[in-house]
Amino acid sequence: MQKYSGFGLLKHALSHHENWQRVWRNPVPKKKYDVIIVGGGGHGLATAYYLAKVHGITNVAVLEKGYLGGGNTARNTTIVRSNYLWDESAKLYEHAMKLWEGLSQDLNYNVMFSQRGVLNLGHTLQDMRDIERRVNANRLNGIDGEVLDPQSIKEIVPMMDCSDKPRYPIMGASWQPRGGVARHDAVAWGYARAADALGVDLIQQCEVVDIIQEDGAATGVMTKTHGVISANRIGCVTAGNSGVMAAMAGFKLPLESHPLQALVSEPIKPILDTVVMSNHVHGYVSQSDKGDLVIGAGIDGYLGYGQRGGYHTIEHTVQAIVEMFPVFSRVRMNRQWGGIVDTCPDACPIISATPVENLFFNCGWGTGGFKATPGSGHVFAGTLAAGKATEMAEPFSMFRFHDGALIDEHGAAGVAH
Amino acid sequence: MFYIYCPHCEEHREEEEFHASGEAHIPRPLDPESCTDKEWGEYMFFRTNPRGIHHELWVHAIGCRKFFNITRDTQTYEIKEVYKIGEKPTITAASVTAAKEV
Amino acid sequence: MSDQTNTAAFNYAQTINAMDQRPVSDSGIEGHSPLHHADLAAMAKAQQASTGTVELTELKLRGHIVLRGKLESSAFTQGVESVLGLALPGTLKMVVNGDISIRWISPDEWLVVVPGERTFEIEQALVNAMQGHCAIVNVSGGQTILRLAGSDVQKVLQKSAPIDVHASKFPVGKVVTTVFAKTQAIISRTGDQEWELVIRRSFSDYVWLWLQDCCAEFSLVVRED
Amino acid sequence: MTQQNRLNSGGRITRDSQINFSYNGKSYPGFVGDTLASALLANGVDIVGRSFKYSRPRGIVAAGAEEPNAIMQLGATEETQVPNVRATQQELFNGLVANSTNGWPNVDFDMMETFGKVGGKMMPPGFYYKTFMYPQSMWDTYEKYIRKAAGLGRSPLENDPDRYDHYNQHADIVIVGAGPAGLSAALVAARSGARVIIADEQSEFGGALLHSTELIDGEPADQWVAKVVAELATFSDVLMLPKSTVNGYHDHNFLTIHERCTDHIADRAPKNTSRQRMHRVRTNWVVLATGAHERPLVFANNDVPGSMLASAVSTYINRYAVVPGKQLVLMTTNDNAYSAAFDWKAAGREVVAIVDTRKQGGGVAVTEKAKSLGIKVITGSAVVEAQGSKRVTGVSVAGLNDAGDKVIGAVSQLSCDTVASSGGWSPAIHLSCHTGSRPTWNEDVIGFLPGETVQKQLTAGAINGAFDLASCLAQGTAAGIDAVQNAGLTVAGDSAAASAEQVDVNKPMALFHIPHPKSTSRAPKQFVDLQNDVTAAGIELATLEGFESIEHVKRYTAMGFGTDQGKLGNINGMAIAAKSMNKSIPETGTTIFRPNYTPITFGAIVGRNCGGLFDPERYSSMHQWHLENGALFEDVGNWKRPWYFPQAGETMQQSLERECLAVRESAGVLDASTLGKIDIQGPDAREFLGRVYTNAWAKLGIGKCRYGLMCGEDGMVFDDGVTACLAENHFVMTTTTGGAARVLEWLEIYHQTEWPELDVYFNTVTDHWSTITVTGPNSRKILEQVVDDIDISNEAFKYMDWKAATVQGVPARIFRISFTGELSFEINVQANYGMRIWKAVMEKGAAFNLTPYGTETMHILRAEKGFIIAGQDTDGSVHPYDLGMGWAVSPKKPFSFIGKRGMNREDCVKENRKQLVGITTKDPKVVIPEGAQAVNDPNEPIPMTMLGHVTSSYYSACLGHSIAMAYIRNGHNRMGETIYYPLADGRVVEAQICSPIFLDPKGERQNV
Repeated sequence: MQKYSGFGLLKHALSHHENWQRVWRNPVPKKKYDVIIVGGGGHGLATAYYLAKVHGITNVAVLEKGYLGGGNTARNTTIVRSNYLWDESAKLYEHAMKLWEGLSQDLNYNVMFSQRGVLNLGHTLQDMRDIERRVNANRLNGIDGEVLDPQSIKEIVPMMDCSDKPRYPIMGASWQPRGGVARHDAVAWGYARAADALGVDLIQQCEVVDIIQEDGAATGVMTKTHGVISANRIGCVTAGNSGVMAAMAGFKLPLESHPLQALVSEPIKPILDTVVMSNHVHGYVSQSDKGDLVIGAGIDGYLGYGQRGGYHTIEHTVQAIVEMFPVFSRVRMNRQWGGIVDTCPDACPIISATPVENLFFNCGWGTGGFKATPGSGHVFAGTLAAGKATEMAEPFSMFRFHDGALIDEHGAAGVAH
Repeated sequence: MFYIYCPHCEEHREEEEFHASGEAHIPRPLDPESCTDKEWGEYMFFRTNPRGIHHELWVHAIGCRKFFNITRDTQTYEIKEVYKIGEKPTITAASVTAAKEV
Repeated sequence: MSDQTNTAAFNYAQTINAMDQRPVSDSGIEGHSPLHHADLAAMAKAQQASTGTVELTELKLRGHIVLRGKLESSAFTQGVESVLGLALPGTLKMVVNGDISIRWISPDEWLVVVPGERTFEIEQALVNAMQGHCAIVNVSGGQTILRLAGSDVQKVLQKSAPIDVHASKFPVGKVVTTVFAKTQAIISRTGDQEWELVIRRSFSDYVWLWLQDCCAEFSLVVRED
Repeated sequence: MTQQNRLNSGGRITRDSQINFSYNGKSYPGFVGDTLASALLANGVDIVGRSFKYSRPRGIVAAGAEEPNAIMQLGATEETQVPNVRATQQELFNGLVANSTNGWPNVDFDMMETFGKVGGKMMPPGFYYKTFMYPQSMWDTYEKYIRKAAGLGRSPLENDPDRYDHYNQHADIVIVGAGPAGLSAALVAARSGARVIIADEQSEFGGALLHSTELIDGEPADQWVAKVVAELATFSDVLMLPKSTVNGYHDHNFLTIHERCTDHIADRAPKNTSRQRMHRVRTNWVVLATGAHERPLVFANNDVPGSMLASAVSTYINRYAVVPGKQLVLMTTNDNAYSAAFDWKAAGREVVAIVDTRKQGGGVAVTEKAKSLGIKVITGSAVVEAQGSKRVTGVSVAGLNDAGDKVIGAVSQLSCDTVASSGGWSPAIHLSCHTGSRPTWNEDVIGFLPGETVQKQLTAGAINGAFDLASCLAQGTAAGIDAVQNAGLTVAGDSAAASAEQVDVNKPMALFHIPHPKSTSRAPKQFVDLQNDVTAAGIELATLEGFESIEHVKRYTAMGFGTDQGKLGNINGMAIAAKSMNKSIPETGTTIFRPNYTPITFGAIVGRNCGGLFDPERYSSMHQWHLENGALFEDVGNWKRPWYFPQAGETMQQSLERECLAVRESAGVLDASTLGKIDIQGPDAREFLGRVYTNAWAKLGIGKCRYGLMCGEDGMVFDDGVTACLAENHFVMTTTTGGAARVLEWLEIYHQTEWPELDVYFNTVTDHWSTITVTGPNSRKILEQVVDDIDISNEAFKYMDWKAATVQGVPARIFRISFTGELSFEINVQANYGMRIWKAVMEKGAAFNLTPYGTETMHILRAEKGFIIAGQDTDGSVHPYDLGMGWAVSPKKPFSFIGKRGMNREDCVKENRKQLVGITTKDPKVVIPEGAQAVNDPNEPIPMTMLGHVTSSYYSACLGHSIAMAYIRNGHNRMGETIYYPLADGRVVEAQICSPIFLDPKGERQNV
């Protein structure tokens, strides 16, 4: 792998940038792999990378029906934080956070992980109780966090209306300084490039249309473009299509796929230095390095694979943003888009074995998948390598929806369902 | 934003008047006590979640407060059919596939 | 438990508790309508000489009675008709007879509005006229009616509700329950330029604020009931 | 100051009203009818901005929504600042203040340009992914500078003084675009009696006809427009919306139209008017007549000011009477663009040459005309490079090979100050993409056309690739007829299309990227996306590095991500990417547009739903009294509930202690009107209650009340409340304040979908009743003063009974239920009388120190009794047994009630669940913060093993010590044990597990 650095950039500048290497190969798929990962989004690519790097399993293919990182990876609002309530999820997301913290260097690709802090606002007494509960749990789990009063919030976000004038005045917030944002495309590309360098085959435009099974065990996949590709183990990491993949394998999942929308303003000069989230008035916002205000909307209530949702959802979100930041009223919204989020009833993911042997699923991240990318990949790689859930993955079995051991993270998930 | 025909009000209304209530035709088991944990879990949580034709339950929440069923394409968002509780859909994934093959 | 096919006939009045909820008529006790605090009467007095393109009247302290029953039950439909002198209106229809009106709400629900002082008399007559399963509920305290009249009312409604209010789609005599700003209203058209909104008590202050704001570009005049 | 580029006649400006505006602090004249862009050009302003990455000077390129460079900061005052206004779309008004957004110290002399020149080489696409990584700790610093350089305009720092509003609209037919096609369609639809909305983003209707020199029905195009507009105005069901952009096309034919009502008058809207308005439109049919955008050609230094679109040149000359230069070189791939040169010539300025990339040149008509005007036409050639830095000074022209991808022959120089280019037209298909339809490439059109759609949508004119006037008129009329018929109406009136001259043209050439004698990587920069400084070399580099999907290319280079959303550059960029991978354009991918078509103000999306109208405030009928008596309020759902009633000089804690002690020692009064109340009637009402509550209802007698827990199918508690039996088939249920709507919908869904055979009706009566809770040892004495007619002694009126009574002349239902553990009466009167009775109770209660209290005191009082609050002491993960409320579950009921099966799942019956208990602190004064987490061993290293959290915690003035309710793992079996709460501030609170019933465990006080 050609190493990236400022010096390298200078060298290439002198040769008019004519000699850059490809970021990844365009290989012809083999007939058989040790592991096939279906889905070339951030989570799938991270899984492939850690399989190769941590577990030395390099005979791996990532099959992507479109282009790498083109699903929810390309459509989210890039927020990273780990301040989850329950031990199981806090552990998982904090695991991801620690990986984020050295990811650019690990991948030799600047994923622009920017720890500008995340504020979760409280507007009611119950919000504040929930915030206290979560922050206390975070601290005892070793996750940074504090509860801030409106004055301290105002110091961090001077342009926000922290007075008692709004319909739902801000009563306080949780603050995770280590939280922040990262550049979503770079995460997918960085993992892809690093995985490719370790020998992983990245196959784009290769749609899986069936899971091939023998005696209740998966043995490979049927693809639209390359026929049958066999594997010892198969991991499905197909956010937005998990239900469709499960149907191919012959079972149902405890999740539904909903539209989740986001929008950006036109680029403006820096005015918001941190990530602000409000569950109650329902909107969240940060400002990208390009100057756009990146705004996340609520989830639409119906099933939807169309990558678009209702306009009234956008209206509610923009109302919330202007309620928090009345000065943004004259700023303009540039574009909106939608992703498909696979939501579990308890707002926690599934990293799990399935009723089909050798077939594993990593799905159900709902609105919170991006922040978990490194952790999700790391844990799922461990699961695929071992052929059974690792300790960290164990609580996230799909079978918790049978025995009732749910991990209810609606409060911390950030987007009301 | 959908424009939904309410079979009780007998006209189209804006989506803002309605709530989606998930997949339709998932009856509560008649004898819950005889269900295993697995069966009960599947009743509560496991869904077909199709890309394509989906039968779903909606309520005209700000309107006549009646629940009813919609058959909708989850990819194009077209509403194929609206029918009352207790009625059966005439358009299904199977019927659409069959029609395409003809 | 009964089943669908067998709605047993029974004396409805004996199975429910209806009570006169108003003070006796000579008590001198006056109720407060939901917009009492806004003192619309004083505004009306001050604006007596003005004309507006939106004229608002709170039709206050009326008797509001919810009827629930099945159209298939003739005991129910005939009972209502015998008491009110009005047949139950069909889908999205409102009927009026003097100071009594019936609004269709849903296939098994209607709202009857009567003069406030006759509320219990009519409620009781309805209760007594019923046989079998139905429900008659006095909700007079929970809602009020705003009458909006004038050339700009249709625009006010367009600013507030997503329903089509064009005369071709919303003729006189139609009634809908729909979104109104961020609350809901039962909206009926009672004349070419006259509409009535039935709104919930706890949201009435919000609706009042909303209407005033909506009318900033028009001329809003308050009229006495 | 003279307007040096203004023609003496012509244009659609009002010459007798000169107005003044300021740009970068300098005052300029202009006319009503100008855009900011046309006025700047009239005044000879060349540089309107600096490019984002390289800080190169940039000038006005276009005349409409596709303009990438002239992005201004507008506003005379801080509160009226508007960032990123496109000068080509901003109508000029007197006193307009505009500033360019980039450039330091100013756009004409920019220090950053030097850096751009030197550092530019170091900034290929994605350079930031490849550097700024080492050392790790420096990223924050690097990023600070990256952020500083980004952004265009700035947000205002003061609140917007203007109002915005919404109009809900319904139509048979919405027509988007009021050019020849749109107007033709509208005419047919209007004459047929359809309800029509026609919207256009420009200041007036006419589209391209506003600057056209063509004839329609034998008369000048603008006269035809005026006639059509006048006729449309006569139809009451036709809504004409100029200055209105259809910015979003959503499912089921829902469109949003953004109308700029006063932006052309001033930067602040006149009083009581809305600055902007969003029309939320539902329509049966849509006709898209959105036209097309001209593509510039990509050549070296094509960004130097003076480089423009050919059609923009015509627009400025014909519509605004502005010639944006002196000597023009026009480069074109098609006949259409020749008119720019003709217009230039007609304006009396010099046309240096028309450079036609086609070997055969233009058709007979344009060739003859050029000849007659004495304009030199150079065929089979291209402008391969422009010279100049702050303004074009000349161009290099060279011959092209047949494919148009190589320079052949010698390079010659032409002197000029303006170079216009046209690479053909891209249909404006944006709206058709919004609903998920994928556009399709058409070789003849050399552009994408709207793809298949499930919307009821028709298209007409240039959006279909019909670039000549006659076809636009014909297609518009045809679409109008189709739309009328599709909408179920009958075509009426004259429905013949207007006519225009058909001109034979030579086939345009599919050319996007003009080759240079040097390779793309070594040639001067050839810009594809001007706003984001994306070059042809950058795109080639992206593909070289393996970014092969067009989405990858766009994301890697940032092409199309600017505020113009790639209206000018995307197709060129796709073509360059395709070519460098030896693929066709359709193989490379399509480009999918999302809303908005052009950016829209957040305020307009918000409308009136801001400030006090952001969300309704719900009030009880006693709200005015609470206000007058100094209550502070708590938001519970939409309700404003009194939180507590502070008296002068009190701290919150002092108020609470006063309120609590008053209740325990004498009497308090609470406004409980906000609790949800549902009237339930029917022969199966009782059965239904038994199915939705966890306990038994079969035997509840008339006149009795009972408390119930409601669970989901998972067995987890989600609401609770008291239900009273009013008569054999008649009950009234109470719910939590926040849960009322949810519970009603819950009852309905089970009734309507699962158990329709049960005869029962549910009606909300929450707003109908006012509920006044009088509680405390003296409450009976107060009730005796206000109850007119019944015996309320303990013998006659028992705990958990209700009775009808007359209170101060008003009929009431009184419930003897208690949430404080004290003797309590809840008086329910029709809400019209709530205030009256509340005041009467207050008056009669004065002798007993009757004290109004709010939700906070209510919470303390109930916690002293260990009563839960659903939503505070439950979180969706606890079942009744976890709460220690197994007494409220009747597992033996014949029907398997909702929640029964769920609470018996494996995980729900296991040992060691978290259970709700009481907590007392070792130091009685210390109140554990709510949300604190318990541990067994305060010295355990992090991560610590948490036992559960505190849900409710107060100082109990009555008990003289703090109390708390909390979850503790296996807590029911750990009574008396010590646990610890390590707090965020470093304190560790030692505490003991106990029963949550702190006061009067036998419940004697409520039974007196």
